[in-house]
Amino acid sequence: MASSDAEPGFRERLSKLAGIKSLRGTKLPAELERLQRQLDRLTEEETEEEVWERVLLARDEDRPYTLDYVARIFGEFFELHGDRGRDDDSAIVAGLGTLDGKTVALIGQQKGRDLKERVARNFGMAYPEGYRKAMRVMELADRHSFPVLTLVDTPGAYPGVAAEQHGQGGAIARSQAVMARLGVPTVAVVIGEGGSGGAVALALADKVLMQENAMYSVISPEGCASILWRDASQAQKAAAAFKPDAAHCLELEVIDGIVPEPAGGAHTDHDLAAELLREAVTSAFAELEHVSPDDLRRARRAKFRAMGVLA
Amino acid sequence: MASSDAEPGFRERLSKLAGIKSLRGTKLPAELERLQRQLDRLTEEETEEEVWERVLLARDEDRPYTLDYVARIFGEFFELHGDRGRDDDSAIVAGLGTLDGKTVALIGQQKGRDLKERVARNFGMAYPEGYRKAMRVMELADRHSFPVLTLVDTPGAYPGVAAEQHGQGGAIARSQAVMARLGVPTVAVVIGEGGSGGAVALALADKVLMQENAMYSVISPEGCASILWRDASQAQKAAAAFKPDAAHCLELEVIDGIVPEPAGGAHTDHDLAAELLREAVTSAFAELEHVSPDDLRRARRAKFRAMGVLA
Amino acid sequence: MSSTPQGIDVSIEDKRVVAEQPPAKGHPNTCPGCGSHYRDDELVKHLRMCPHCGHHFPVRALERIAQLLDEGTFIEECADLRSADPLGFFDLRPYVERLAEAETSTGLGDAMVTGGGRIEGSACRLAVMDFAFMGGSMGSVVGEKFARACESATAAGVPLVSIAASGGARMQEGILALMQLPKTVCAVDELHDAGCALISVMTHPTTGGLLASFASLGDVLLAEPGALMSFAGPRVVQQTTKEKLPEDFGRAEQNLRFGHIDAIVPRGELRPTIARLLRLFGSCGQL
Amino acid sequence: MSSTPQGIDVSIEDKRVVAEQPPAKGHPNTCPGCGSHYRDDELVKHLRMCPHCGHHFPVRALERIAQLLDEGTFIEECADLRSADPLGFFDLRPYVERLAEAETSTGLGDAMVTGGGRIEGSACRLAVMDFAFMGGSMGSVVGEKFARACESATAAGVPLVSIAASGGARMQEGILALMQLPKTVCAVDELHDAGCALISVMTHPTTGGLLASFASLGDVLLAEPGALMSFAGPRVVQQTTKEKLPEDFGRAEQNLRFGHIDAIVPRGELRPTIARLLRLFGSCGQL
Ligand SMILES: [Zn+2]
Ligand SMILES: [Zn+2]
Repeated sequence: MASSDAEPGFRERLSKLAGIKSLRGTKLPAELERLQRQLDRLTEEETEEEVWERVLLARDEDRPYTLDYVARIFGEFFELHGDRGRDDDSAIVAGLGTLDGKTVALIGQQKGRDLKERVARNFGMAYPEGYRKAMRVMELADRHSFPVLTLVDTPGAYPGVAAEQHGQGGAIARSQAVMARLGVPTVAVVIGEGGSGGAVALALADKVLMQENAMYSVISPEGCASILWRDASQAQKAAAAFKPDAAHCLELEVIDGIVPEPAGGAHTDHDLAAELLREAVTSAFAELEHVSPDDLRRARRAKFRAMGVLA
Repeated sequence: MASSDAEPGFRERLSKLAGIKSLRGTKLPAELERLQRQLDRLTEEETEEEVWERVLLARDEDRPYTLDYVARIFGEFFELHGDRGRDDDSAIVAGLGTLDGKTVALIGQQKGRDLKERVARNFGMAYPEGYRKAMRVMELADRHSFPVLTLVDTPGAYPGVAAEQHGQGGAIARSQAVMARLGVPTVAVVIGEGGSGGAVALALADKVLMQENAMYSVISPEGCASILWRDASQAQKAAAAFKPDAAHCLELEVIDGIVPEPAGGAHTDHDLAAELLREAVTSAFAELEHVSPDDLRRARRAKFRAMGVLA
Repeated sequence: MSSTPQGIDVSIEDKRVVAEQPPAKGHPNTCPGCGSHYRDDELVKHLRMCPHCGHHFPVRALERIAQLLDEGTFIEECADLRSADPLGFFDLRPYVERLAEAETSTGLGDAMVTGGGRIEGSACRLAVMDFAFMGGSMGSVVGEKFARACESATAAGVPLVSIAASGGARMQEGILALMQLPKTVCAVDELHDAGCALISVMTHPTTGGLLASFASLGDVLLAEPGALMSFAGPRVVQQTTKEKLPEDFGRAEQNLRFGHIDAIVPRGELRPTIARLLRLFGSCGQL
Repeated sequence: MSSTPQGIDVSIEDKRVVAEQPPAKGHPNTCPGCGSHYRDDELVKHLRMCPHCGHHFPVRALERIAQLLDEGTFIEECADLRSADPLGFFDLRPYVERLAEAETSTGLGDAMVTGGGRIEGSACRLAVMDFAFMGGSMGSVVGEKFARACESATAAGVPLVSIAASGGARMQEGILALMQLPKTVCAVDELHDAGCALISVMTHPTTGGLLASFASLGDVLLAEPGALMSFAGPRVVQQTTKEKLPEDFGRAEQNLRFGHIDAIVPRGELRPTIARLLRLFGSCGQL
């Protein structure tokens, strides 16, 4: 569904993405070629089924989660806990680690691998306390000039009574405001579900990437279907209508690049998925390396300032 | 008990205090003369009874509280509520108002006038949420270059289970750290009880003043007595030993000036007490008016850096 | 209570705002609080507050501006901005059809009106939402208008006053609607860097994406009595948690108690309150 | 459990730390956790953790430094600083007498030892408190030593590691003791402005003025298992609120649960953990 207007920007950014990667000497040209072929398909219409397949992949229970990537791409990782106020929300993990020998601050939503962990981590749905932990770690990173990497993977911020009483909306707003103010390079990668405000709270970054089979959306397909079609079972139809897949997000200039996954999806090979993620992230940080804090802020705000399509 | 070392600095600052006030054309030379006479007495030894009398005055139930001063010295006052997290702690009030036509941010502990208000305001003993409200209002002031006035009047931060669970120690530490970072002029006045950490949380200011009959202490006389004398009834003896009165605080270079009160104490004439407070505060702000943010921070930190007496 | 039948379709996190209210007694001018019925001119005269029980009826954007501004001082900006349909979105009806219908029924180009004016003599910029236009949902036009209002306030060196009334992001614009959150957040950060204030007023309802972006970032946060201010709507929360919701769930009163707003201001005091805040924050550059 | 009988006199907000423990079984080398008794060299070898039940015995400052630093790398700074007696303080005994006795019994000039060294090869500065010196109370010397340690770390461009063990401010120095809170807070702000990290470790007990100043301002906050970390001590809280205190009131475990610290680190893992953090924060200027 690429409109003819969006097309040039899209093509350009795809080739830029490819360019960066070869420049950095990617060892995985096969993955990139496959991604290129997939993106080519966008000029044709994607079917409802194809979009839905990606939604299912984004939610696959065997998909690597934040800590799976942390274990594979970071050295010397040290997890940081607590919001310094009331709680330690384990739906969001944060810490310091080394990437290419440099210290980076990591913040990411974390779903659970088994039922017990899922409950403990609230299925990756953070309370305001989780966003407050994220903010204080961002400020720590800013103080020490550590780049910030966020990994986004949440159905959404938790919609509960206590979460509202603790200020869910304000916390999401302020987390974005902190990201807009940071003087350090920031990269966000949507690695699974990028669900609405709960996702964008961690995604106001210099470079926003999506994994090939991740989704990023204003509402879940089920939620959209139950409101617009008054029938949650129309989720597949809804997903096709609002297009939460990476290719369309790139087309709409909402993201800056797509991170390839192993053939069949990230869940088929965690190590390879992590290696592809590591390459994309280090490439993105390399681009931001010598930019001054003021220029980082300016470019970051200008990028989001430009988002939207007017008649 | 002024040591010969402290004497010159003390005298110097007293005359500086007098100098500022006459420069600004004080209409109340009688009050100032009276204060001068009292300070002269310091070269003689103050008796246990004289120190204790001040403790009783500092705690007098008819003494003006923060909001009594706010009503008398501020124009256009607008109270700000909430810590943007969990609560609105009414042991600390905050707001914006005009002083000499300029907008100033006010933060102060507030005891209650009657029993009901006392309970509602927890006798002026803040929870961490109160300090978090203070911090966010300080940051608002910094953002808009509003000077900050704090009025200190608390027996101490509240020592309760929930207060500890919500991070009382960390909140007091961080409130000071925020004050040390502010790029706007800050004036703190101890207007009653300046009780320990709960007081100093709001008193890391460019100019720290005390009202003539206020007290400022590391522990309450009763607490000190029960620990050192193992007998809380020895409070009078303890107070004489650790000297929480304004004159001794000035002597020890812990405060920058003393605000005169009406004869007999601030409780005898709220209007006059407020007028004397207003004069002292506007004088203090006038001295800081054209200092750059960096110079404010530098001088403020250097002042506290120098506090303490070594052998 | 709402005069916008399509409102229910477009709010996201809080899709049943209207359903949470006592069922409308037939006519939008009938008070859901006490059942009194008023002529429209009576309600206008009383700032759309029920003279009997104090219930706050919804206020359309232009009427709100008339309530707040010194007469004759309003100059609208960006009135010509219109939504595109970047997704070619089609649910039960095409998005372009919904847009056209909303424009016809409201006389507005989108769910926000922006411009400049004076309140008790103090200059400011305004960004006022209109719930009647697709439930006050935020899409590209609302985001763009808000960002331009920030820039206009910065250029004039005056505070920006925002009046929110919104069900959330406009899902017909998909991910681009979500991007209006960071877009408006960046605009507030720029406004603040220029030393200008944002005074944010939340009216019933301010939910979802609005609460999770610029509406929560005001230097001062005010709310009208009873206004629902929640990220997730009561129905979604109830379905998710199976809990019985507290009676004032998400209302302004609860938000004040929990420390999220500075004050609840009845509509009759809103103009003098904002005027006082404009004087306190003053000008921050050339006028 | 404590070998410092005068400790009970000087902590302020938490004056009965010792009394809250199970009563000492006669000898400081008898484990209050399981009753096992050890020779001093056995305890030293086990970093003063009970090999049987894991109880963490108190560690004196110089022994702590030996546990943490690469052998032979410690260079002490400011060892000559001594307290004055600005108030001529006299309670049951004169302050100067208490000071002299503490120096004799501990061999230290005051309750904090500072200096530079290396941990797994990474350079840092250290500020280590000794509870045996008047209950680790903070007066002018502790404040001054901490401030100078910040300045030394800044000059060297290395992180500062602080190990806290304190009952609070030293009331014999009156208001000047309280002023060590803002003094050390300002020192941390200067350290941070220079880009250097503060790694703060809290050991049993870290209460009162310490917790309300520099100890809470670390970029990373670590605690030993079971360490009491409270602003007000359990006894004061109990007297004030008349509540039954939760079993782990104020302990490190509770503080972790409530979001106040990053990690609880058993003493055996402290050296490698700090070493990792030193590598992560790296150098921030010349070495
Ligand atoms: Zn009514
Ligand atoms: Zn044992």
